[in-house]
Amino acid sequence: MVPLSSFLVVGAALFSIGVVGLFLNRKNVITILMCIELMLLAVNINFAAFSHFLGDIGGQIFVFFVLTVAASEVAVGLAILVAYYRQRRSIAIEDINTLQG
Amino acid sequence: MVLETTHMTLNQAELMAIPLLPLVGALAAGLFGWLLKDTLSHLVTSGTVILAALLSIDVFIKVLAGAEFYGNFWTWIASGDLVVNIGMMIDPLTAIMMVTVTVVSACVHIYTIGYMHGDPGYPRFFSYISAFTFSMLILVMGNSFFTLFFGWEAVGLFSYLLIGFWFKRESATTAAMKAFIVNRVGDFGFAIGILAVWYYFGTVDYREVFAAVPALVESAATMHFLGWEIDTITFVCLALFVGAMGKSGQVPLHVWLPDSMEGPTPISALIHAATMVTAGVFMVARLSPMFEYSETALAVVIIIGSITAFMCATIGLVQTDIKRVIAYSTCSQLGYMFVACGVSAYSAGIFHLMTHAYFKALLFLGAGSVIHAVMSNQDLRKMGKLRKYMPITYITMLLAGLALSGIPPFGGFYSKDLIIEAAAVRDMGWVSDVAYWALMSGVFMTAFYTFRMFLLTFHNSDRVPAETKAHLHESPKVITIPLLILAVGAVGAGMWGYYTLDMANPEVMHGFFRDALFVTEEHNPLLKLELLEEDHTHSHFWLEKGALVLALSGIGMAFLMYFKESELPAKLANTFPRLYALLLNKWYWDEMYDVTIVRPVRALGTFFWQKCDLAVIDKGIIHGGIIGTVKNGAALLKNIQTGRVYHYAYAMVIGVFGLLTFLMLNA
Amino acid sequence: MELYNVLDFPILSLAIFLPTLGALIIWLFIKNDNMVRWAALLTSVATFIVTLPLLFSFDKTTSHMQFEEFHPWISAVNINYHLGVDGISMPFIVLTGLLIIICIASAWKCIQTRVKDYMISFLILETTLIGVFSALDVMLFYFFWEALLIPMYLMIGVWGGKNRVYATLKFFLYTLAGSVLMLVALLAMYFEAGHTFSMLDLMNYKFSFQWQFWIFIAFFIAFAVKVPMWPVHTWLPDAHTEAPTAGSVILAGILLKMGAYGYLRFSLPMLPDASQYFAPMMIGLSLVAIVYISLVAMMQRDMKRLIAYSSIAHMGFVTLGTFVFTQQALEGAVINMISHGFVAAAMFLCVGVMYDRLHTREISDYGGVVNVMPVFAVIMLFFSMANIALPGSSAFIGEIMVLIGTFAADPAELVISAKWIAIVATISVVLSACYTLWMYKRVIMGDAIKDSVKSMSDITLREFSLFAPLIILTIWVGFYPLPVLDLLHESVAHLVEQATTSKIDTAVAVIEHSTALNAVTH
Amino acid sequence: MLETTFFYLFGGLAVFAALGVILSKNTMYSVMWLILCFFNASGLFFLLDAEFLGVILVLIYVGAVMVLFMFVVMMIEVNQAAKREGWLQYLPVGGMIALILFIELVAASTSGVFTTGDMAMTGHIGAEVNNTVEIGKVLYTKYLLGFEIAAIILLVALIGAIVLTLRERKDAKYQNISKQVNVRKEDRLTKVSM
Amino acid sequence: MMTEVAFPFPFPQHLELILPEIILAVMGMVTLLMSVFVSKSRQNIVAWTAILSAIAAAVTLLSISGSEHQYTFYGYFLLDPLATYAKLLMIVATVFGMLLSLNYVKDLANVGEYYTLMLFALLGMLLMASANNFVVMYLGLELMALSVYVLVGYQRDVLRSTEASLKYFILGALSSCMLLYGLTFLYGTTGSFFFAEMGNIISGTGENERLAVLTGMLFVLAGLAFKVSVAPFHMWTPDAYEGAPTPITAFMSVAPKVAGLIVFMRIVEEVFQSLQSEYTPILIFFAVLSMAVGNLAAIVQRNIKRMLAYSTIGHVGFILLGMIAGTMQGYTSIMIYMTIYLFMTMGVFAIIIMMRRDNIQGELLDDFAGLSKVRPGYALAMGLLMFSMAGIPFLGGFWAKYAVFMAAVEQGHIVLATLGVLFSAIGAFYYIRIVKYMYFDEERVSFNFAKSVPLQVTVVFSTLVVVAIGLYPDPVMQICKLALAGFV
Repeated sequence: MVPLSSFLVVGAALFSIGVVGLFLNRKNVITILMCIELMLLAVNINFAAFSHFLGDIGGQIFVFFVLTVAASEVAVGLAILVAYYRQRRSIAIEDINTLQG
Repeated sequence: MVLETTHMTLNQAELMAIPLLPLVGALAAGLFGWLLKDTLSHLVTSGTVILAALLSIDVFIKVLAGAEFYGNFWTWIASGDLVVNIGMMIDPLTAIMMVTVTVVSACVHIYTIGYMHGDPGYPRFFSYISAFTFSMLILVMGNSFFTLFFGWEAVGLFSYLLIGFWFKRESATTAAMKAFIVNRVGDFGFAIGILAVWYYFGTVDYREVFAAVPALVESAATMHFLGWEIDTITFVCLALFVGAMGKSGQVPLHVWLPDSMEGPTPISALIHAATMVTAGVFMVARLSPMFEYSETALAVVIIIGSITAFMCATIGLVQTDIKRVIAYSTCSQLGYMFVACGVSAYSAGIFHLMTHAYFKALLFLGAGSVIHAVMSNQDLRKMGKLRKYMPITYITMLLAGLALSGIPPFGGFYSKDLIIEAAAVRDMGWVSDVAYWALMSGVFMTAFYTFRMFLLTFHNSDRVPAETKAHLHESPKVITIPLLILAVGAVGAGMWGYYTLDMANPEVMHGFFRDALFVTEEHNPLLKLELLEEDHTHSHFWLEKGALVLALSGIGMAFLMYFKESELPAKLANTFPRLYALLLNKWYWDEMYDVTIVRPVRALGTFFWQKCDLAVIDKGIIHGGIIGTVKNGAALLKNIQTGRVYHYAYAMVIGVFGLLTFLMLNA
Repeated sequence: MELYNVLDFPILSLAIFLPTLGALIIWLFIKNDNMVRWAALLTSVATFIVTLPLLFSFDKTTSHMQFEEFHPWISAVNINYHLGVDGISMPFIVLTGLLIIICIASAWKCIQTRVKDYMISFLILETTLIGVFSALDVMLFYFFWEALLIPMYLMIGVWGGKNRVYATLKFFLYTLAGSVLMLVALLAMYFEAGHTFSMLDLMNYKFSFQWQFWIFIAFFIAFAVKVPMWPVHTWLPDAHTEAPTAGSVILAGILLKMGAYGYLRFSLPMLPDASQYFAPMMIGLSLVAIVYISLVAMMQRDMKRLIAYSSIAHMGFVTLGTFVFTQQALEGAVINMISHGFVAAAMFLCVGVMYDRLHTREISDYGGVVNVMPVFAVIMLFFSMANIALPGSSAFIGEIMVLIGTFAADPAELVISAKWIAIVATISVVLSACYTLWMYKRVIMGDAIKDSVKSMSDITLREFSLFAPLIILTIWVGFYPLPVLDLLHESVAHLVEQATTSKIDTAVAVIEHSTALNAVTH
Repeated sequence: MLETTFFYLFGGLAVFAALGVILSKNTMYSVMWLILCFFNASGLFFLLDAEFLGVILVLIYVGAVMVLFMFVVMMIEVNQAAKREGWLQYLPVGGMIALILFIELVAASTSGVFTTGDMAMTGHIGAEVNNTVEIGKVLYTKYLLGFEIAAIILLVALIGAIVLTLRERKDAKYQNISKQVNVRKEDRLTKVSM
Repeated sequence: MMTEVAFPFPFPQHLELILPEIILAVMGMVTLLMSVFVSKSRQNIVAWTAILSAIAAAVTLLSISGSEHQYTFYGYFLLDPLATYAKLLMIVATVFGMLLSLNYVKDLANVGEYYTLMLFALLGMLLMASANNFVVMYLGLELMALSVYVLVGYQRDVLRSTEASLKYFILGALSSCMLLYGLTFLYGTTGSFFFAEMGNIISGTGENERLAVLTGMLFVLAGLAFKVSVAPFHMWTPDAYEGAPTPITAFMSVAPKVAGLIVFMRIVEEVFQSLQSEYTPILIFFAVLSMAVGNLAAIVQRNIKRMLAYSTIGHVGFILLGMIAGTMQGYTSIMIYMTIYLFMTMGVFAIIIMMRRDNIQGELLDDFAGLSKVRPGYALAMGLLMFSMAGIPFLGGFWAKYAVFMAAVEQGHIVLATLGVLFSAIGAFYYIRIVKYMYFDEERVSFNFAKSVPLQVTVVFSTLVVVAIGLYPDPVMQICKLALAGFV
């Protein structure tokens, strides 16, 4: 039997990797989005694990909503990215700096 | 309006009219001078002052007959225990001062009509001198320290205005300012004195204060000052005396008086010879019930007085400005008066004050007449042989000079002699010795510089510039008549005072002054003098006639050196060049003040302003410290906001990370 | 709640809001500049007339607040619209009424741009000023106290001199930074004293020493900036220098008094023990103001700056009088404030008169003004002498009373003997003469050499009429201050009693005293 | 035991794939690694008896979301040359922070209640329960409001994506509905008087 | 607390409670359709429909509101006075936002959908206000967030608009992750999504659960802090504010803040009630940092939208003082603050939107130079609003600050309040600097004011309200007190 904490550690690892990704990544926005997806995945794993071990279906429902929202987010996010790319012709993070100060 | 009466009272309305008449005149001339024009202005002011003089004489006569007055007219300040009334106290001391002030003032008013003729500020001048007369009368007639202070400051104000009357002259305005500020230094002490008086006596009324003095002395109250423990009464007296020093031009606060000669000559006569500068002496005499209880204070008065008497006399020896000579003489004579007060011969001091007022005013007015004749030139080196042009001036000046030198039977003789003798017999150790010798040498020098000035003006060689020559003439009647009136005073005041008024009465408190002056039995030098004179076992020639001998030799010396043009003065100056320079430069007092006070104070002001206020507080703390921190913080935050989205994410992550670590460590 | 209001009429409210009403009418209905001027003048005169019954119906026999009004305002936090005056505050209301008239009249010619805005600012300013002096609810007080910044900020900034932006920002931020701490202190007091903002309740509440200590510091900062006291005074010379004439007049005439009034109204009665504890510091700073600032004033080259510094020095007398806790000194302090309202205001008006002609404030640009403006020279002389506190001027009464009260203060309360404090303060008689007369000499005296000076014309009747009331009042208070003193006696006596009655019992006091000291030293 | 093995397989692969996502040079590779990661996560869901979630994770994420990612990556020319520069610059700090964060998260994940409590070891949703049925039962009842909101969120995403990216091309022919609806006969028919 | 529903569940009761939301949802879709069918030149009809729908929602809301807590949708939807009041604020903010948009966006592509998205954003916020559980709260939050991301980037042909949107989106997604990650721990410990229930369980937990609960709390607070622009999660704010279309900047500086703060309040008060000693230091850190960042960084800004963004951060810092107090007075002060802030912000942005010259948005501070000579009325309004923002009395802003400081002082946070007032004094600098530009400086460029009736109405109305509240804040304070009744 795999204990709850094991799942949580996997979640923590994915979340931390997402964070490292944010730090390491200075390439493009898409990679950052993917890091965020990783973190969301960690969240989902945690929810599912808790749901399982608590015996409460609510956690799974929440995962369901998170998935929905995440999908919507990606749709909107990529749309924004495309709109931005049309203006700037680049999605390199270094180039996103018109607004600063 | 509570009226407290003693003996025979005087008419209150009459008393109030005396100061108010000149005030009315002053206001009329001052506010409506443009309307009244010159003639009406001088008529209204002179008229009111003459009226005041007549009333004063009337009051004086009544006082002689034993009348006195004491009363409060209205309450000025009242707060808690502090009650300050405005009122009058008329006694012989006041009366003699009133007469002196109003009579000299009246003469000066008349004289001014001629002297200031055609001056653009004619009504203004009359307004000022009338207002000054008012102030001086308040000063002498008041019944409390506050009225004294009020008059004190008011005469200072009009002195300032009159010195700076010719405001276009840089030197006049500077002198006016100097006079005011140096006086304020004195007032600093005066004010402290008033504070102390109220604190220790709970009242500022003369009578109540005087009544409380013995109790305070008995309680042996002391106060600490920079580690010294001094008698309270000494402290009070010394503080008040600082005020007197300022007003009466005593060393080291004498520097303003010679400079004040920048003012028109009539005011030099009125303010800087006869009246205002004697206020200090008046004050000490008035406060004799306090000074008498402090040996220290009296000693200080003597020392200051004798130093002034000597030092200013020496300076007077070499001055070339006719008015400055007289001015230094005034300082010196004021020193005599202070010494008189210091040796507890208050009556002698007041006596000398009175005689001095007449002959010194006369001397100034005479000098003014001369200056008027030689077209506003005051330099003795550009005068000479003026006798034939202006005989009346010549005669009156001669009389005044003799009076000043102390030649009998002219005014100065009686009073000055009395002072010297009093100083001689009052035994205060080295203090009275120093005073005596200072006064004695002063007598010689007084006679010398007076006649030096006189001879250089009227005799000697003719050094008048050609262009003024044509203008030389005797002054008009409005000028000469006051001279003559004052000449009567200069000649007769001494005898009048000595014989008629019995001002030299050793039993001071039973003589003319009654209880206006207070002398303790053991102090009273006049009493001692009388005892000494009754004692015929010793010769008192030197004591009695020494001063006269010195005066005569001084005059003789002056004749020797200045009657005819001679090389002697120049030789003397060349023989003692340092001494000559010292005297010519007035003992370098101005220079010393410049170095020790004026410059440091200015430097300090600049330092406080530029360094403390601007550099440290504004630039350092406000701009550098607070605004700088804010600006740096703002710049830092602006720099952190790089526009790079990953930096923003870092901030979030690091924020969460930091707080999580904080929580974990805490948990 | 018993309200003591003999008139049975909300006269204070009327005085507060009449100017605002006038401002509204001017804003909405009046277009023509000249009409605006007249309307503003009319409003200010009307307001002044409204304040007069305060003076004449004042009950001098009580220290109780008078002409009280009470309405719940913000019941959610127990803030009430509570007005009332006693002998200490009432004179300032009347003085405000008078000075505003003078300010408005003084701006008749020299303000030609945005006349409407100017007049509206001034009228709003009057509302806030009267409000400050009549508020009996501390939040109401604070409300007016802070609101005042807005018109003043605009006044200096819009109609000021060359460096006006710097000056007005400095003024605004300095005073704001100072007074926000007061807000915290007021809130803290509110909760400590049982949810009340009533001044009278707070005066009666027995704050512990610890409380008093910190609240005093907060109040001190707020009021010290306003007074201003060294070392937070540097905004004032700049503000004065750059402000338009009327701005300087009101700044010197009324605004500075607010700080000192704060000490009288808040620090002394509410925090008597802390006031006693801090008295040496306050006295020390007052002496610094008197001596140091006078020296600084002496070296100024700009007339307004010089008078500004002289104002600080004179306010030193006020704070000195406040913190020696004697009847005479406190009355002297109030008289000094009133007198300074006449004299400093008039001095700034004098500079304004000259500035209107030559458009420079540099002393060196003048010289010999008396030759072309004799009447003006006399007026300026008069006020210069009043500035020196010559007897016969109102300033003399104030200063001598402060000095007398200081000299007589109880030495046990102070670190050094009160006598020496008084003696140091007395140096002012010399220093004030130095800077005032030196300026007078350089500006007024001498020959008119400069062509610019020669072109100056003497003051007009309008300008003269600005000075006339101030001259009369200065002389009147100088010679016959009793009516004013009578107003003060009861209130000041009550204040002295409040300030010298400890709110803590001694045993506790000693312990708290030392703990507070420890808290401070560590 | 089998479960444990699968857990380590799925968990390990998921973490490994996640590392691949952040470390691979090519963005497209990252996308691929992410897909792998999702598959393994799906496996973990199955281990947790959340079959429905496991299925929709693959369906939605792999099937839709990641395809969208790929689409965008391919559409946008990601500059591969410049992307690596200075990537180590933030490694020390970032790595350290992430490491400590990981330790802290593990500490929280393995703390008290999650390791010692009765819920720590045993799952409570038995394998016999049909996960999809269970979800269905509550999704349209208790969680109806959330479900409705989720629907609107999807609508907003739809609108958002369209308004941000839809461009009318000049050369394309569009149907202008409002024009069609508002058309008046004068627009279409012109009477020509002969 | 929650309505326990037996299986099979009956159809939801009391649906009228959610009527405003239903109206908005339906009208959102209606406007979506309208925008297709209405010709481009008359898209204002869509806008007015949207505005009327929002007003209709408000009216409906008022008609169903009551002083008690009412539930529907199986207890997942709560309508209490606080929610009602917050919703009213958000609706008012949205209506203002739409009014400001009328002229501003009329030339953009897809104007109709703009209003649809605003309605949906409003819907999301209303749901947040009514959320008594994390499910609805999260979904409402995301609905709002997604709509706002799109709205920020609505000027898709303008680089900075899309850039702002992109940044906001990336960071918003990150913050959502954090929030969710924290939520997992809370869920794991409590097994519930209901605030009150979670709070009860947490208050019963001991050392064993402490670490998990604290970690969860921190991540949840961080996620929420992002939404209300609390430092150090504030960095998106200036960029997003500057880049967004100005009406959206106005809208998002108020409405989402209200929503975020309501949620923040509910979570802090209900979920973390027993953890006050743990979260207070965190909130103090947030508050002090926000006040510092907001008030300092604003000083060096040249762009007024950016400056106002920092100012928002500063204001949120002040608001957190009320949160830290954690008392009735504290929460009331937050509502008071937000009410007053709403009007100040709308007035200011209305003026900024008008500051147009030759179609260039006048956003730089320099553009305000000499405004008082050209447009004295607007300058006066702007000046009053700026003084209000600075917290100077007789203007509303003073009472806003007063309320939060009072709350802080009541709880003994005197040092914090002192810091607050000092920062507010520093902050006053940049507000009054605008006044300086308008009143003291000479006009540099000629203005071409884009006046329109809705803008003018907004300016006048906002300014009047701010002045009125400044003079007589009692009604607002009383209403806010009522709104909070039964909350603590």
